[in-house]
Amino acid sequence: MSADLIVDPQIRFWVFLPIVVITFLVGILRHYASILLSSQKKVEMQQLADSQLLLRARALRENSGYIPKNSFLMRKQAFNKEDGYLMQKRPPVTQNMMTDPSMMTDMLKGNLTNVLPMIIIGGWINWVFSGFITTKVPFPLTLRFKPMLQRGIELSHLDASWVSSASWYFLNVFGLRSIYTLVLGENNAADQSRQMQEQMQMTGAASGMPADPKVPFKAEWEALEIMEHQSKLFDAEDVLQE
Amino acid sequence: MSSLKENMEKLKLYREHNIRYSREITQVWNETISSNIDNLGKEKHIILEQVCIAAIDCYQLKIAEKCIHELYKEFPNSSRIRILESMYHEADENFNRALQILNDIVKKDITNSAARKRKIAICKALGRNTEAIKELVEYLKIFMADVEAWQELSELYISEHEYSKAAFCVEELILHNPHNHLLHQRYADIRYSQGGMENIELARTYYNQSYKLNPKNIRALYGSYLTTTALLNSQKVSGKKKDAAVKVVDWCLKEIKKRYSEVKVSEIEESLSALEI
Amino acid sequence: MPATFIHRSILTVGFLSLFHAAYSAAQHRSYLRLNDLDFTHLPLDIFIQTLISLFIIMYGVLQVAGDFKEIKASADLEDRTWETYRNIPSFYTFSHRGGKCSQLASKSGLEEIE
Amino acid sequence: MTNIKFSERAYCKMVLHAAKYPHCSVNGVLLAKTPPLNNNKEVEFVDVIPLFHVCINLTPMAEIALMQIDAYASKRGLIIAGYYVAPENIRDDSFDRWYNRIADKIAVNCSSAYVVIVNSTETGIQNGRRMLRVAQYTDGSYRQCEDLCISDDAINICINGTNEALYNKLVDFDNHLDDIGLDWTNSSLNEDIQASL
Repeated sequence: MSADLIVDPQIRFWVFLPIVVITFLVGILRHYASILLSSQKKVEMQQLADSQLLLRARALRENSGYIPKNSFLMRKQAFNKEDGYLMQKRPPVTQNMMTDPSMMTDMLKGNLTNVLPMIIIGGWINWVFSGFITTKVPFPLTLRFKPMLQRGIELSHLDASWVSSASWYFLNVFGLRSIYTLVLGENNAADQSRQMQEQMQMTGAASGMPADPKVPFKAEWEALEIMEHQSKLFDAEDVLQE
Repeated sequence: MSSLKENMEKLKLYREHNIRYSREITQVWNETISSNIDNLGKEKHIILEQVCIAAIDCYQLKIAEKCIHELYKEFPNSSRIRILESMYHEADENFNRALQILNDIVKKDITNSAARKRKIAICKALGRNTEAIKELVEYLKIFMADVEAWQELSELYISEHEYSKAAFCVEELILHNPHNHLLHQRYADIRYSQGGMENIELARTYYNQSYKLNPKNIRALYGSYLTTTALLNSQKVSGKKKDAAVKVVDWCLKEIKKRYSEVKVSEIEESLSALEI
Repeated sequence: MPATFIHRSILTVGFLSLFHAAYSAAQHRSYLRLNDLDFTHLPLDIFIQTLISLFIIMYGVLQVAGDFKEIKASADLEDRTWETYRNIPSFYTFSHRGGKCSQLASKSGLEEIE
Repeated sequence: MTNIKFSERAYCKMVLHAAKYPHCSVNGVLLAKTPPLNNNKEVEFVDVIPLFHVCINLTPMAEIALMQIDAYASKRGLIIAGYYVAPENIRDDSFDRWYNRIADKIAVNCSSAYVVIVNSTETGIQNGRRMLRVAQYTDGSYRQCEDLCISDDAINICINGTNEALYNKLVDFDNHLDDIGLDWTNSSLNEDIQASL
């Protein structure tokens, strides 16, 4: 061990801890800023219907064993026939980002809350706390980790397990995420009074829907098409007598 | 007089178990909650909503008005509270006003499913069940995965004696929730009500499924008994199958009797003898 | 079963004992280092203490953590009845026997029978 | 015209059943003394058995219930002679709409089955009204009966019963099927009613 490098205890108070505190507080601030700026996403009717349709198709595919065969075939027909639910023709959805002003503002807001603080705070920390060794990871590391852990310090003979101040900041940015969920609650942005503000509940995951439903529809259609009905019900006679 | 905390616990229990104990809820409100609205903490809004619905249900419109007022103070633009307001008018038989509010909400946000559901409920309240069914079918064309709506539609069909359509709805529910013994039992009930040997066979399978999922479900046990006896009485059953069926019937009866002997209600127990043929 | 005070204290004792064992182990290591001895194995008493405290903690956690959930998927549904399952607040209607129209209907429909 | 009499027990249990589940359709059967045929001028319903409130239009559990009730009734010299229903929506109170297979079956057993519509609104109970409409069901058509005989005691018990939440004591067949420890013959409630006479 070449660990006879003694770090000035002042660094702990003036560099190590301040970086932790700053990143944490900035994270909290960013959370509230994003709540303030976020706009209610309008869900298109068609999109909602599509996502619900997919949910239903998936339920049919997964649990078809629990309904009688005729009922399954009837449903399969309804989904997969020539003009069935999954084969409907609809005008292609072209969502041009540049023409839709709401998309633009959304993007701007995303940048404003995520990327911008990262750059500004990162730059500022680099400027104020540059060149310090802050801590050491308690295990040996290979030289390849040097650029990751020792950003801002160009010493080729320094052991790779030492962490520089700039790298410590980045470690914090990524490592504090679980602390945020602990402090701000699960699913961060949503708390109870907010739910009240909105409507009862949105059934189905409409938000994660791609703009063009054709691809998942096609996949679902194929999956249903090759499906065989296989009953998962217990056999009537022997169920009761064990 | 019980403490506020106990009462909040009670309301929470009602909420979690989803029971329509409207009279009890309003009683709790009168006892403690009404004078402690600001001490409810985090649960305040949800309790106010719960009490509001219960009060509307009991036709205690004064309480409902107060709750809506409190909620409006904090969320002046919430569609969820607008819906509460429409329910208030509904209970007051002011259906036009209620419909107007709901139409407004839908116009503003066409994806608002809660408002659409309320409109269907109004149809039902007016006694126009066929119209409600039609609306509900339209609704389900868009919100295909809405389990509540399928459930409601099945009940409406049953009340109109359209069993095969009701069965379709319950099948849909089973697809979304295949491990629920209640649904399997309901499906069997519907098939049995439909009549016909084929349906009774089907009902039998589903009663057994339901019993398998939850051996505590006495209805499923009775159902197995009933369907198997029906099977026995039909002419088309071959000898071998018949023997098996006799065995099942005996087993069911034994099991039912065992259950009853565990709870010891003599008067009912003696009536059980009617089941033996 | 609710976690009682006794179970909590068992858990605490277990943790304290485990920490004590860990501390003893560290002490042992530093003692070896100071005397320039090679590390071969932990002393038996520390080893036993670690094991015992592990079991105590396991017992305590099991008691404090609360009831187990059934492994079957349908277990939660077993105690549900139609009573609660069919109860859908979004489809409540209020024109029932407790509502307002009851007053109107009873006036028109029933007085003639009396 | 037939004169129809309801005993206190029968009337109270019917009304309490309707009051226990104000938002559901509920149904049940009426038990009468055995020879209602000899004397066509008078029928007395001495007891009722509350059946369902969850879903009244499904038959399997009704069949089970009727089998057991039949055994219970015949032991006591009673016969299932009528069917009552309290509709969910107070406006639907026509007899045709609440036609039910149970009523049909009763008609097979007993030449003249009665169908009772209970419209027991809460305010109605408080005002002490009688809230029944009775019809005789013969050959697929209904004849409304006007001659009802209900004692004042019965009405008073109902008023007190709704005030004291007596309906929580009432057990119908659905409750019984949810928990078979509950007694659908309601013997303890019967005693309560008897005691308050």
